Amino acid sequence: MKRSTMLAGLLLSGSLALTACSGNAAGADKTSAGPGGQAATGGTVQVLANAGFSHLDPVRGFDGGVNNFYRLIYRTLTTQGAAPGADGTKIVPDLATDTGKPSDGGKTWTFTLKDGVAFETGAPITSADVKFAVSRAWDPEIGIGSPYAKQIIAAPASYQGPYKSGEMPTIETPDAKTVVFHLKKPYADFGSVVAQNTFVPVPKGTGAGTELDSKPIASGPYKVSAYKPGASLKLVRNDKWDAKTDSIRAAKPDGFQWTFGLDPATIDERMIAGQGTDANAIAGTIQAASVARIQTPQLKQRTLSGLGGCTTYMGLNSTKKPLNDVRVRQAINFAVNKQTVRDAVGGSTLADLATSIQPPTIVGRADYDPYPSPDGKGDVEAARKLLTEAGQAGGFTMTLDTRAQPKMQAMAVAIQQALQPLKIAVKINIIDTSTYYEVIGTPSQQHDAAITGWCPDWPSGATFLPPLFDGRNITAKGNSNLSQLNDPGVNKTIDEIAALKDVTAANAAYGELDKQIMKLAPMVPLLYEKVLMVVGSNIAGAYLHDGFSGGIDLVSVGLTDAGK
Amino acid sequence: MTRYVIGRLGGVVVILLAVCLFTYLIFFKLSPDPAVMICGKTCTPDRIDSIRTVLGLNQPLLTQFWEFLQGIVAGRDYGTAHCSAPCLGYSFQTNESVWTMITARLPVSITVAVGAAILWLLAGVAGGLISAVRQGTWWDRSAMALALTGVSVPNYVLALVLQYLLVVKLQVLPFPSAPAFSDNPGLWFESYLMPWTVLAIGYACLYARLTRANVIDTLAENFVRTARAKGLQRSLILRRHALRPALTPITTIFGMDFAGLLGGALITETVFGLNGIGKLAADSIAKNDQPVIMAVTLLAAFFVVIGNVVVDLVYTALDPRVRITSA
Amino acid sequence: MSETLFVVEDLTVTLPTSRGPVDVVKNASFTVDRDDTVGIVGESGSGKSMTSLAVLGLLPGGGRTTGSIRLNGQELLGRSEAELRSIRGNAISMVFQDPLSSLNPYYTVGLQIEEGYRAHRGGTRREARKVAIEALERVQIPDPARRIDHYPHQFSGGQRQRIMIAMALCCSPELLIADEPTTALDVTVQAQILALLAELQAETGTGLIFITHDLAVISSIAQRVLVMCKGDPVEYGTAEQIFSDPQHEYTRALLDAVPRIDDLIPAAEEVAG
Amino acid sequence: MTLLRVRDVTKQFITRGQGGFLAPKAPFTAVDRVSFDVELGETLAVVGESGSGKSTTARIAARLLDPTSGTLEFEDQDITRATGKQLARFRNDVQVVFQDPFSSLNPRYTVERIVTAPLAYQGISPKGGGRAFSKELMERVGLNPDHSTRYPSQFSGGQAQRIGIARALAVGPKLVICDEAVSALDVSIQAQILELLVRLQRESGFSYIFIAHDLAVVRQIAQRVAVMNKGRIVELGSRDQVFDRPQDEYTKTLLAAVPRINPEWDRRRRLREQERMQSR
Amino acid sequence: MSTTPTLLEVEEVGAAAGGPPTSTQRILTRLVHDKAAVLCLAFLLIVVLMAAFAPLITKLSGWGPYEFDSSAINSALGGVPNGSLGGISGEHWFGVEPQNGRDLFARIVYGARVSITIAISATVLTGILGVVLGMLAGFYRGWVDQLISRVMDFLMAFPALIFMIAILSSLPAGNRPVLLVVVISAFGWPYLARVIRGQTMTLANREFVEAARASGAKNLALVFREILPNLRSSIIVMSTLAVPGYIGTEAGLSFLGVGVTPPTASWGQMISSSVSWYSVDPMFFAIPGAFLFLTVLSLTVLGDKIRSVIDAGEAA
Repeated sequence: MKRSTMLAGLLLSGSLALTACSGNAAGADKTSAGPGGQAATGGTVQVLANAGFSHLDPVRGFDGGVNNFYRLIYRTLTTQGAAPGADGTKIVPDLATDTGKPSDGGKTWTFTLKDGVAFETGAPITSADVKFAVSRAWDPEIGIGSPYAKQIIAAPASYQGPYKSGEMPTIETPDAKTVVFHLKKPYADFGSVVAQNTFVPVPKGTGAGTELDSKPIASGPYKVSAYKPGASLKLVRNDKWDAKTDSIRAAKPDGFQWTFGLDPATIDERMIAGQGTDANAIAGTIQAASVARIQTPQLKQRTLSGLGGCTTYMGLNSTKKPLNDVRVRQAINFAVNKQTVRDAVGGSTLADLATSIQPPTIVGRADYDPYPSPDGKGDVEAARKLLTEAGQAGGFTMTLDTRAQPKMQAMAVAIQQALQPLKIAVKINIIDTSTYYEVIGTPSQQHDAAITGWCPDWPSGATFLPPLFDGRNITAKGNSNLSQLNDPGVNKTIDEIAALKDVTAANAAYGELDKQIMKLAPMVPLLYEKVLMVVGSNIAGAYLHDGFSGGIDLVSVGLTDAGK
Repeated sequence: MTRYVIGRLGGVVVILLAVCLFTYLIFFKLSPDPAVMICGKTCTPDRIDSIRTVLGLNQPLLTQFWEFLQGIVAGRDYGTAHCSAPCLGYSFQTNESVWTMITARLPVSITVAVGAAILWLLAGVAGGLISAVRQGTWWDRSAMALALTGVSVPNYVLALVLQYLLVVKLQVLPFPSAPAFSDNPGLWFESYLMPWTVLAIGYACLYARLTRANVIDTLAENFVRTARAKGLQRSLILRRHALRPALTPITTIFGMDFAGLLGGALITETVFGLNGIGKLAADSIAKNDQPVIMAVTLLAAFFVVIGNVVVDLVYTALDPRVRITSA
Repeated sequence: MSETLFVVEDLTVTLPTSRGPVDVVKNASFTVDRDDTVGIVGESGSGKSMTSLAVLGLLPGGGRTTGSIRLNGQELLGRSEAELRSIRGNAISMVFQDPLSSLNPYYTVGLQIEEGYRAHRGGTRREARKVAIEALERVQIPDPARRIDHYPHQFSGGQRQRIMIAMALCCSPELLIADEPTTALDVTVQAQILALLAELQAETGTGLIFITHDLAVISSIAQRVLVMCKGDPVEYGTAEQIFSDPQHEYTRALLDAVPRIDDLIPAAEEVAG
Repeated sequence: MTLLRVRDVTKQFITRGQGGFLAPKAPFTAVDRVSFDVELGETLAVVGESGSGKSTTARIAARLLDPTSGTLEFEDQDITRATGKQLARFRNDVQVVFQDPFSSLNPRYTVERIVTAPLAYQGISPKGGGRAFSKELMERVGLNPDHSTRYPSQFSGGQAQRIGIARALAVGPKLVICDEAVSALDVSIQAQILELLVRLQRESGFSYIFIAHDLAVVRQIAQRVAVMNKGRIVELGSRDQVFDRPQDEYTKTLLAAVPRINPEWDRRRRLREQERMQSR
Repeated sequence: MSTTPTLLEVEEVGAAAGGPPTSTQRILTRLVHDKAAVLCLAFLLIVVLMAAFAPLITKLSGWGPYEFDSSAINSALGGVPNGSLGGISGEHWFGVEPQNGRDLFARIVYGARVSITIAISATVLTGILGVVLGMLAGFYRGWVDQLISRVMDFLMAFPALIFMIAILSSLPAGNRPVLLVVVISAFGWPYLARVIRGQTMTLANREFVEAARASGAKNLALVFREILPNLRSSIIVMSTLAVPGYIGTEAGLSFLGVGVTPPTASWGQMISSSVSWYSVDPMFFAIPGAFLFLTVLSLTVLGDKIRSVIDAGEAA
């Protein structure tokens, strides 16, 4: 469960922000062929980035920025595929021989480790290491990453991780190769859960404190040879990694070199110029300003584009007057000019207009537009009618929370402008990036509306609709139900879908739930943002991976000419 | 003299303590609960409590402050981990030792500051001197007009203009980065050239004006008349009798400016993406990383305050009148 | 009685001001003989200091000088800067009014004496230092070998003026111009400096131009006196003539105004009344 | 009648080196147990060389500085530590004329404002309005009354000193303290100002404390003379006593050092001058 | 002594030694005769008029500062303005802002309002703080001086920029312009106060202050009635030079993203948003950049000229 964009620079918008989503987005539509080609073995791929990695410790790091990168140095029991399109989100065995054997009605899952897998130290990876690694998720100081293990695997209530509470009693390791998980309740898709970062093996007994954040112990094809947080990171080959045990990672280059802290505009300039080692470089999504500059045939060839898999929306706080009136919320839905909102983030190349809650990458999503307007430019008349009905023809003032980040502010201004004809005066309340979610996630502090985004961790409504609209999930802090919608009908449907055994049926049901919720208009879906990247001319094997919010699949990318 | 130095250093400690306390109070008053921030996305009240305990946030503010100070002097313990002196804590964002973060970035800031300082001293003093000697000439007037212009350009505007012209359009310079000198001296120089220039121009113009004014004032001094009456060469009069008195006050200003820069040239480093203290400051502010903000603020204040003392000492050495009275 | 050393004829000094050029000295003429002291006296703004500066070509920016200034019959006006430089501090030296501001606070008095000597006589620093110590000794600075390394502010006002004199005399000039050398000093110190000047002059035979506003001082030191008023040289003659039989009304008024310490004569008021 | 009685007044200054609170303190005694009286209508001169403490004494007498010890009595009232009304009354009775005519006049104010300032500060409204009052005062000190709206910088040194004197007269003082009031002036102007001071005293009957370093000037104006050296009064007596029969060694040295116009020449000139006057 | 000849009175009746102290009138007269100063004054006049009559001007130009014009930009190309030179046309005189098509001319005009108001307010506040505190420190000396000076040391030791950003970014947005003024002034006054303190010390030693004291003036009267008028020149000079400084600071803070909040326009904020566009749409950068630069330059030149006029006046 992740919000779309975390920590973007206060000073300049982070170009990697969009990729900072996790989730297995399926069926991305427009992944362009781009610089596919065949990657040669050798060379160093350069990565130009604005923001540094949050954590190298796998149990801490949990965002699109690190998830993709972790696959270079870490392995998990299972992992996503390495291919464009839907194949990329398919779960395949990695350290384990298969995607897990359920028993006990899906409450117990058994995994067997492959032979010949080892840490960079040369020590073989054992089931004990996996158990140790997973149990670290319970440590309150360390286990701040993926929450799934903790949510799904059974554990004593008092358990606080291996460093404080010793061995975890609920994970069994009958032998060095086998690891058995006992779940709180049956979980059909546990094979996907063990692809989470929490399941990266850590040598038993290591990794206390912040040890792994600076010196990770690699199990993947590369290991960290030099790391200056916020400045640079260098990966070299891990010679203890055996390609024979790994069918996913092509691992063609000899190494990777990250440069962090670059100004997004500078990154774009360098990528477009593509001089020197920048020919071997990849980077994040380009800035809106650079879109116009990559229209030449040469640059188009080096361009990759696809959906990010998230929905950017404006939550409407249904507890505040007059937003507690559904007609007012609907009116706002009609009135918002999504075109100008899209222009604010960089126009049609960088985003599609959103009509429903779930983005197109979600399986079972219904494509519909409950509040249509010509070209998405807003239907002021329809809105005015609804407002008149609601007795708000004279307009009102509402406060819109947004982050102290240019793009988010620009979107807020666009909404402000769009609502002006309805005499709705939007007061833009800018909140510091680092505290934004804290504020809007605290019902007592949030205002009338807030702009934010949501990315699914699963390519289904299960990780999208319930967290956002289940009225029983409203918490005093860390709330994600921004509209504070607590509708009995919606709650009931959520429970009904959760009871469904059939995944396909459930997905379809979520599509219907989407419509049911949007009738209540608790939010205004704004955009489905897209990824647009330029890679260096010597880059080969680059494609956007749907599992990593449209980031370039790092384990597949390489250089055309390794000697350059 | 020793007494004087001790007295001054005492003042330094007092000021730094005040800066420290003020920063501490402000940020704990204004900022969101750091425990919540560390706790992250999947947070429970229990976790917040345990983080608060580890960080000592459950203690009274002044106790926390005292521990912070202790950490700097003697090191301190965070939960199980020990942080040895000088301990400025750990980043809330990256868990890195703040001290390490600072030492890693200081060289960049120092390189930027030193290079710029050399540039502006040379350009400023030379320009001002020539203007003073040729007072009223075409050279003087255009140099001073230029200096006014230079003082008026906001440095980020200049930075962007330069970057646009030299890097994007003409492509005579690479995009600024912070390569190590030992790796590639040529690239090192080219990379830093723009930051140096941008940073130096404002100061250079200021110093040119100052130098000119001071030299002109000094040339009107009675002792310069005496020197002329003694039949000294004009160059000797200029070099010995005019320059030293004219430049001594500039030393003071220079010391302060330079010390101010050692704490990071925030805008220049940010615009050029140089990973120095200034950028660290900007980044940590953006992320509300309190320990880092504290440390950067303290560091910058430290440089300024120490710079102040050093300047006074240097001044004492340069100006015999002060030297004797304080002895 | 003694030979003519220095002649100023029809000296006119013009300074540029915001209101156009102004003649601050108009047609001044006087002569200094060897061993002779000429006093130039006048109130503030009378042009007496400008006269002395004009002699050495030290006028502030843009000042023009016409007339004739001759040292040993050699014309000084119109000389090149380099030629003038070789005369300044060498054949003609100056002592200024405010010794504190006239000495560079950043250098030891030794260096400031030495540099003048070396500019004209060359030689090593060591030699120059010896000369400087001797010069300090001559002006009766106690412990000159140690004091030579002190800075101007470490001396008293009177000592500073002695240092200025030592500096002026280190190249044995033929003519010394002392511009209000005792004005900033206390009366007892003034007496000492005047005595020193007289003593040194007797020793070296240097011609002296003594500029002051104090008629009493002039009376005790000068053989000849030039009285100036607003740039005009109103009266020129021997000291005795100026003081006992002043011709010009201004001189007479000036002499009348001077307060007398010795109440030998009743105040003018009583006489008049 | 004794107007001002100064008894055993001592003033120490604490000089501090650099280094904040750790710096060594060094007390310096500027005035050392000084006592004197000023009678109504007389002129007491205080002479001494620079650093003798004469100006500090003047400032203490004017209550511009507080003495470290000792007492001041004005008209038999102890005003050493007077404040409020008592001090205001004292200020009304005692005025000061300073050395530097320009420095002592606020360059931002017109003459009118300057000379009426003492009244304004004491909350008295000038008789007949500020303009008329200031014109009258200016006339009294020999200034063109039409210039009352001019600024100090538009006057010459002597004129400016007259403004300073006019200001002192504004409140009708009983004692005027002249601190080197003529030292900065050319000799001719000096004579005029001295003349003015004498005339004003004759007209208004106030007393002067006349601080000066120039013994010749003192001889012109003082009835009694106090000679100060290193913070102490070394000799105090009538003018002729001090000048003609000095007792103290220092006084003798001082007197001896004063340059004199050759007396013989001067005598001849005077005779000629007298002849000229008579022949007229 | 009554026989003093008239000759000696020459000085007394002669022409005045100097003119009256430098008056505003005189400063203006001098400036009007200086070509560069006139140019600067003219430019500043335009900017001030722009700021004052912003609503009127934008009514004439047809576009408000917040109005979007989607037709002026190309959504498919990331929102670049249509047409060359950033979309300069009869419709949009200075072109439009990328991504939303807001009229740059209107935003420049309104931005002038913000920049100038903030800079002048900050100057006034700094001026009051700096002058009052500086005078008190310089006049009273002793513990008052110690206290004020230590606070000044403390504030000047602070890395002001870092701290300003930190404070501004942690404070709730609230009334940003007021906040900016307060924060800028809080760190700005010591620099003025230091100068004022020094001059007050010198002035306090001048005899006219003693004369006023001897005339019965109380301390506060001495400070505000005797000393303050004499600080006028310094205050004028420092203020004229402070305004461009504060315009720069405000722009800098807005550039760093902690200045005025959207949709309010300020020049710094405009430059900030143009950063990523400078190679595609240089006009978006060049126009606010030029206005900022020229305004700062004009004020600096003017301040410099005023200083030299006053210096010349004081010297005379």
